[in-house]
Amino acid sequence: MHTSLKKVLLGEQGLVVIFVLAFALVSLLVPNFLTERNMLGLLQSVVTVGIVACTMMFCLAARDFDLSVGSNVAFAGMVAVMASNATGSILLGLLAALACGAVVGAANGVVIAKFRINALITTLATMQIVRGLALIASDGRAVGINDPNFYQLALSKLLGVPTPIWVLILLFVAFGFGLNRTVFGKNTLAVGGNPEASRLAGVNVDMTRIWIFALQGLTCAVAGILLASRITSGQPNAAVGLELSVISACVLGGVSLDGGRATMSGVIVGVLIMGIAENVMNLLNIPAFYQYIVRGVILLIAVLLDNLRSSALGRR
Amino acid sequence: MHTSLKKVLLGEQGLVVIFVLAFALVSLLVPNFLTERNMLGLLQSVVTVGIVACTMMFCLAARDFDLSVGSNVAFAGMVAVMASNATGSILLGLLAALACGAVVGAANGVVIAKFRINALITTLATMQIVRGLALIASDGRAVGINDPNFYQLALSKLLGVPTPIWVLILLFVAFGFGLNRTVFGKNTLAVGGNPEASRLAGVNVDMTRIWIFALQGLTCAVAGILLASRITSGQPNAAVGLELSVISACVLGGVSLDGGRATMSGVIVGVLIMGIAENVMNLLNIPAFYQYIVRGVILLIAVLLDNLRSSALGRR
Amino acid sequence: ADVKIGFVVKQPEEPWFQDEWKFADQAAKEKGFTLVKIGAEDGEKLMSAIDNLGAQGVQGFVVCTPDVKLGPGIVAKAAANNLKLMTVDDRLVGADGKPLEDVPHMGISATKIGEAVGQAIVDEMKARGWNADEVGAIRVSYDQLPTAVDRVEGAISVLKKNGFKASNIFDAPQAKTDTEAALNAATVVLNAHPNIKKWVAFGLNDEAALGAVRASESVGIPATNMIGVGIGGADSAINEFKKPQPTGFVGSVIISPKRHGYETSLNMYGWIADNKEPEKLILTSGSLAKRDDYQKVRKDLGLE
Amino acid sequence: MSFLEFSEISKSYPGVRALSGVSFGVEKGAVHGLMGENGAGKSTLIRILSGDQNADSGEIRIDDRAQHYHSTRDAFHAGVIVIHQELQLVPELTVAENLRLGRFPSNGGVIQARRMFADVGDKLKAAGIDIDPGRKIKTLSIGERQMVEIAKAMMLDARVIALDEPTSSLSSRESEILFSLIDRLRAEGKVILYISHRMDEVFRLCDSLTVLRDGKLAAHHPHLAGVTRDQVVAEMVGREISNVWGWRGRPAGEVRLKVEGVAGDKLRLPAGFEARAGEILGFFGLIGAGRSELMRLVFGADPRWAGTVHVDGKAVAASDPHHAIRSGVVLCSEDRKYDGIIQGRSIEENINISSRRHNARLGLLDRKQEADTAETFIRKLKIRTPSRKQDVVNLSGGNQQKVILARWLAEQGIGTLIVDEPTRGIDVGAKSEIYEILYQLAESGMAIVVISSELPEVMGICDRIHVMCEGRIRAELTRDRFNEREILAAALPDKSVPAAIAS
Ligand SMILES: Nc1ncnc2c1ncn2[C@@H]1O[C@H](COP(=O)(O)OP(=O)(O)OP(=O)(O)O)[C@@H](O)[C@H]1O
Ligand SMILES: Nc1ncnc2c1ncn2[C@@H]1O[C@H](COP(=O)(O)OP(=O)(O)OP(=O)(O)O)[C@@H](O)[C@H]1O
Ligand SMILES: O[C@@H]1[C@@H](O)[C@@H](O)CO[C@H]1O
Ligand SMILES: [Mg+2]
Ligand SMILES: [Mg+2]
Repeated sequence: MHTSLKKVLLGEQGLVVIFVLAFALVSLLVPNFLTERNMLGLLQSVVTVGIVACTMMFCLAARDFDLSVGSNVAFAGMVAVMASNATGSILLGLLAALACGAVVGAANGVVIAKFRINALITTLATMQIVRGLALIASDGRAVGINDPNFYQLALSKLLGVPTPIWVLILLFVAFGFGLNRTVFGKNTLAVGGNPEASRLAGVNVDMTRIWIFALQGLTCAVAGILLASRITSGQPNAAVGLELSVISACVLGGVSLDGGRATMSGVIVGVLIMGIAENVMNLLNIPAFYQYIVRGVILLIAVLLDNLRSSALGRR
Repeated sequence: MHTSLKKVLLGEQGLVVIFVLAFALVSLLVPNFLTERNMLGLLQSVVTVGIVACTMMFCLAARDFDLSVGSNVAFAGMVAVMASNATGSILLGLLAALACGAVVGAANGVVIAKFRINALITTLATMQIVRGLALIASDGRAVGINDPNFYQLALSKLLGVPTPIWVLILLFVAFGFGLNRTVFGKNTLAVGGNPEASRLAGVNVDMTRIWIFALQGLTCAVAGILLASRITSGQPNAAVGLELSVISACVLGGVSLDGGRATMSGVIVGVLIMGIAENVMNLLNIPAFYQYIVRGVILLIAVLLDNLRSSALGRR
Repeated sequence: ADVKIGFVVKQPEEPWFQDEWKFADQAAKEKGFTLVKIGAEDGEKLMSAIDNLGAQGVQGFVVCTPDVKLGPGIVAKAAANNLKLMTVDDRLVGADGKPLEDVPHMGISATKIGEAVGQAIVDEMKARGWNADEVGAIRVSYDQLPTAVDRVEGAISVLKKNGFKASNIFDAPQAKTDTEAALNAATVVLNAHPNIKKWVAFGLNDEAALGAVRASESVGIPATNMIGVGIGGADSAINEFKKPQPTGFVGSVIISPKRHGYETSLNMYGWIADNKEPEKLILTSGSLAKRDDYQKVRKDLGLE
Repeated sequence: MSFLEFSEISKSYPGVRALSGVSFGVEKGAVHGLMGENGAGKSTLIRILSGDQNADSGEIRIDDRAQHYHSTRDAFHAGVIVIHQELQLVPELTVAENLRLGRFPSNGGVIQARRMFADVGDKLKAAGIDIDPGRKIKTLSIGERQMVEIAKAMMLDARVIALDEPTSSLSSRESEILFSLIDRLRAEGKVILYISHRMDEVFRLCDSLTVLRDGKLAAHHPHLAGVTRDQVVAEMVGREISNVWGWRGRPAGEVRLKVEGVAGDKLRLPAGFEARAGEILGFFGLIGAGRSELMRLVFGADPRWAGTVHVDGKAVAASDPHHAIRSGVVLCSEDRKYDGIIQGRSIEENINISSRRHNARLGLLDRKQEADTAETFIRKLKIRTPSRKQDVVNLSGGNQQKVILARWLAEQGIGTLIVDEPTRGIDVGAKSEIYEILYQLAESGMAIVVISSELPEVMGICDRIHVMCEGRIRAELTRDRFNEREILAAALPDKSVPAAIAS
């Protein structure tokens, strides 16, 4: 009994187990937390971070970095709204947004992989450029949506669960599968784990990286579209600072910044921890300034627990 | 002649040479740029970023990361003002601020080095916690300075040059010397180059990292004090987002995020490029939204040029 | 049943909103309802905040939205959660840009505040006997924020009406909304025009005007040649008035967080508890506070 | 025209002419040796063959077709497999995934995992390599990793196989497995290029031999019949080396290093030993015998659970290597890439990193002294480099090894020097210089502990040998009782000595 408990706690899925325990505790202690309404609200609040984290996981696993995601989400949202308004067709608007997102992502990838410019600088640059484009396109003001059907993307429900949450779940499954079961996923881990060895083994390192960034752009676009629908407008100032939340969620979920290590379950836990923290702080009505401190402390405790766990395991 | 030009361009100091050429160009083309007033203004505008970059360079060179610098600058500024007001002694205020800054930095260092928590997460956590403390201490309000002599820190001049610029120059020299000529500097580079090898070579890796973070905290305090003096109050919301500017300046200056590579001259150039870009954009009256784009493009061009240079050199 | 009211603001760190919350708390204590305070910096956080309020069993909420275009979304979200909705400070607009008149609102138009700033500057110029032609104006701008644009444009319209030449108005775009950024941006403008000796400055808030005043000091422009007027009137401005020597920061247009915080939550309470629907539109006004009268102005606004 | 032809291959790096006009050919079904001093250009030639680097000029022909590679993929498609000198594995992936990297069996992009593991497992078994294909590389020892590298060559259908110092981290038992595999490949008619600094292996395996010197072809032997070892040594280093070992006797003095009952994570049984002033103590064993683990515990590189270590009578703290170094014991580790060289820093910095604490004053570097130290060792150990400022990663493998050794040889005021596989990848000429330095240090009163998997080396230079097996010290022999059979018998886990090794 004792040893098997230990085994569960210290195993690969230990972070998940810790999370489940913490979740149970919070459910017991915080009033209004474990209600269907609050759970759905909670999940909706992590849709943007969660969707973008799927591909950020790949990005970090390949030892790369993407700071432009926030701008790209805002930009894609703007494009979706403006193109829908201009063409009168929501479908065209969505396609335009997806295309723009992917192009921005691929551009990042090409510059990083082919011109060998540092990913931090490149994506910092596109972060600025894309935000500038979003601001210029809209003259700095939010753009309203003409066709109210657009709102249905976020409002519609399936089996009582809003569409964005289904999209999130779908992407979690798809990218989880992609990471572990596909050539692309393994190549990603290999490129991050040892770029030199991957190159010598004939992995097309450049193309792998370009694809990762292109996918990153695509998920940003998906997130941007859902966000625009949710906030019923395209906002050039949306999602500022998103990059830090997403990267933190990934790192919290055990993705290594040194590349080569990532699990989807970890990232999901990371995303949920951050979402739950915000949710619970508001449920408990913690004053704004103290929220900063609580947020910081939770981050620390979460990684500390995970570290204790894995050093008890002697992994380090 | 031709080959010696090539040598200069491609040498260790190539980035500096490129910078000098670009500077000359800007001086010729942009009216009002090369005036004494504008130069002093320009330098003053990079004081905060420049000071913090000195130690961020060490941090990155040791393969670490500090996101808490912005909060720490604000916090130290608050402490300086509040402690000066409370004790009636500016000197005590400054000492309190320096102590607080160093303690925050050292705390980062201890958590990262001893508990082996990822630097990104740790400093993201302290970034929140320290900002929270600054907000709580002041109830979110700007705190005025009682003793007008405090303003003199930023306003006083020596040989026509304001004190903050002298402080900046002093720190540039000191940390440049520290990096290349001291055991501490070399240990920093070694730890970044290969932490395990450095440990086996008898470098006290943990202490080196702790010291780096403590110094980082100290320079944040210096920057915070000068900033408070410059804006004649302690502001809990000051220096938000500083971390990204500082890290970009360093990376632009050739500091490697993979550790082990850094030069002070590079960092100085990085800091100046960013300052000049802002300065020139405002001199040329470029509209705010386009500034985003220009900023991004300049970043890209700067690293691209440097990459071309060093790949022409066959270094890569 | 117990009354529970939400109060959501866009920038919880700003003193202005801290004050709104403080006065809302005062109302809560008087009437014995529970106040739930949430900060929501962008549209996504705001939507989550409303869900969160719903989950907590709140009956209605007051909001200062991060963006007025979020209007239809907020209305829909509030309805979905069965919450009564009032807005404060900034008024919601629909997709067509027209105000959503069904949502009760208390606020002040950004353009009006800007005009008050412009008027204050013009008055001070007259008092000092300045000739508009030899004066430069620094427009400390943060065009990313629509409210900020409206405010500075309001000020500029008054300046122009009083004989200011458009060519004497210079843009100083700040990269962030803090004093340091305004200071750096304004410094460039001052240094680019060393021949202009007298300056006026304005921006989105007190910090912006203060940055410009600090810039003038750092390049050696005496306080007598500088006129900066801010918006807000919280501690940053008061600190400035408390300085032993007058600075170029001449005044600040104070808007009253007391009315905005206290009255809105009181109205919401009335709506929930007594089913007394609040007025659709209440506009408050800004009052100029200067070095010699700021205490009085604040007292008049119920702030001391 | 031979099956594999190099013609007029030249390659330069800034400041270094790595290859100039090298031409030779290799026949099908032959194992061709490639020898030369450290930095002679062997690995460079192999890198060009693998498509990893482009030659400045010259041409490679396979089966009379000129090869133009743009990437390692092209070379692979031309049937070339290269096992590089430095391990090229991805630590977080499994053995099977590493062996299939770049060519996963897949169905529309989805990896056929079961098929892959079964397939790799079968092939490993057939090759006599006993490693579970599902283990992650990071859980394997260096020796096991090297075997995985070698298995790459067996997995794929290649026409040309090049192995760059494949045995440098193998002990005799694994080497034998490798040799039998190579014999099999030869029989299948492959072309095999074999780089090694071990003369025995080359003469045991190769049919023909090329010697490089300073990037130029120094000798080409189409047949090895009649070629002597001394002759090859002379072709390599340009002089005769009469006796590589050059052992000379010395009196042993006081006990300087005393280790009692140490145990840790990876070495659970307590172990102890002593080393005396003036003594060279050897540790021999098979891969995984626990020698490195024992020394890492002594040095505090891994946490010690139990036991004590005394240097010159003073106890050494268990927590961190810098305590050990200050007490007077240093360890030169075995894995130069992982915990040896400091990437991105110069030779000079790599050499001085530890010893600089003696020269620095108030934390300031003594730059002249550091330059002197670097220059001295570059000269003494014949480190091939254009300058002491050269980034250490630009050195050839053997020269990197010399740099790390220099780091520890530069130490002063040290009582005990522990060197783990000190001559791994080092050429014969430099080897004898290194041995000479070790003798001199011993004569100056130091205690020296040498871990080596090369039996001739331990027997050649040590005064006393401990043999380890499965984490235990199994035997101790003094020089007068050195006996190959006895040492091997003690090193092998089961008592029976396989014929291949006992021969
Ligand atoms: N990337 C590089 N940059 C600069 N010089 C290099 C680079 N790679 C190799 N060299 C130099 O080329 C020469 C040949 O190196 P190579 O690795 O081929 O030697 P080697 O014969 O394999 O030696 P060893 O036996 O030590 O492995 C060396 O002098 C080395 O320093
Ligand atoms: N990361 C690891 N986790 C668990 N066990 C390991 C790890 N690395 C090595 N070992 C074990 O430690 C032992 C020694 O491994 P290694 O092959 O490094 O030794 P060696 O240096 O070749 O030989 P010796 O230990 O005799 O020096 C082996 O039993 C190996 O399985
Ligand atoms: O953002 C502003 C705030 O700063 C305060 O001035 C009130 O109005 C809001 O619109
Ligand atoms: Mg080699
Ligand atoms: Mg070993």
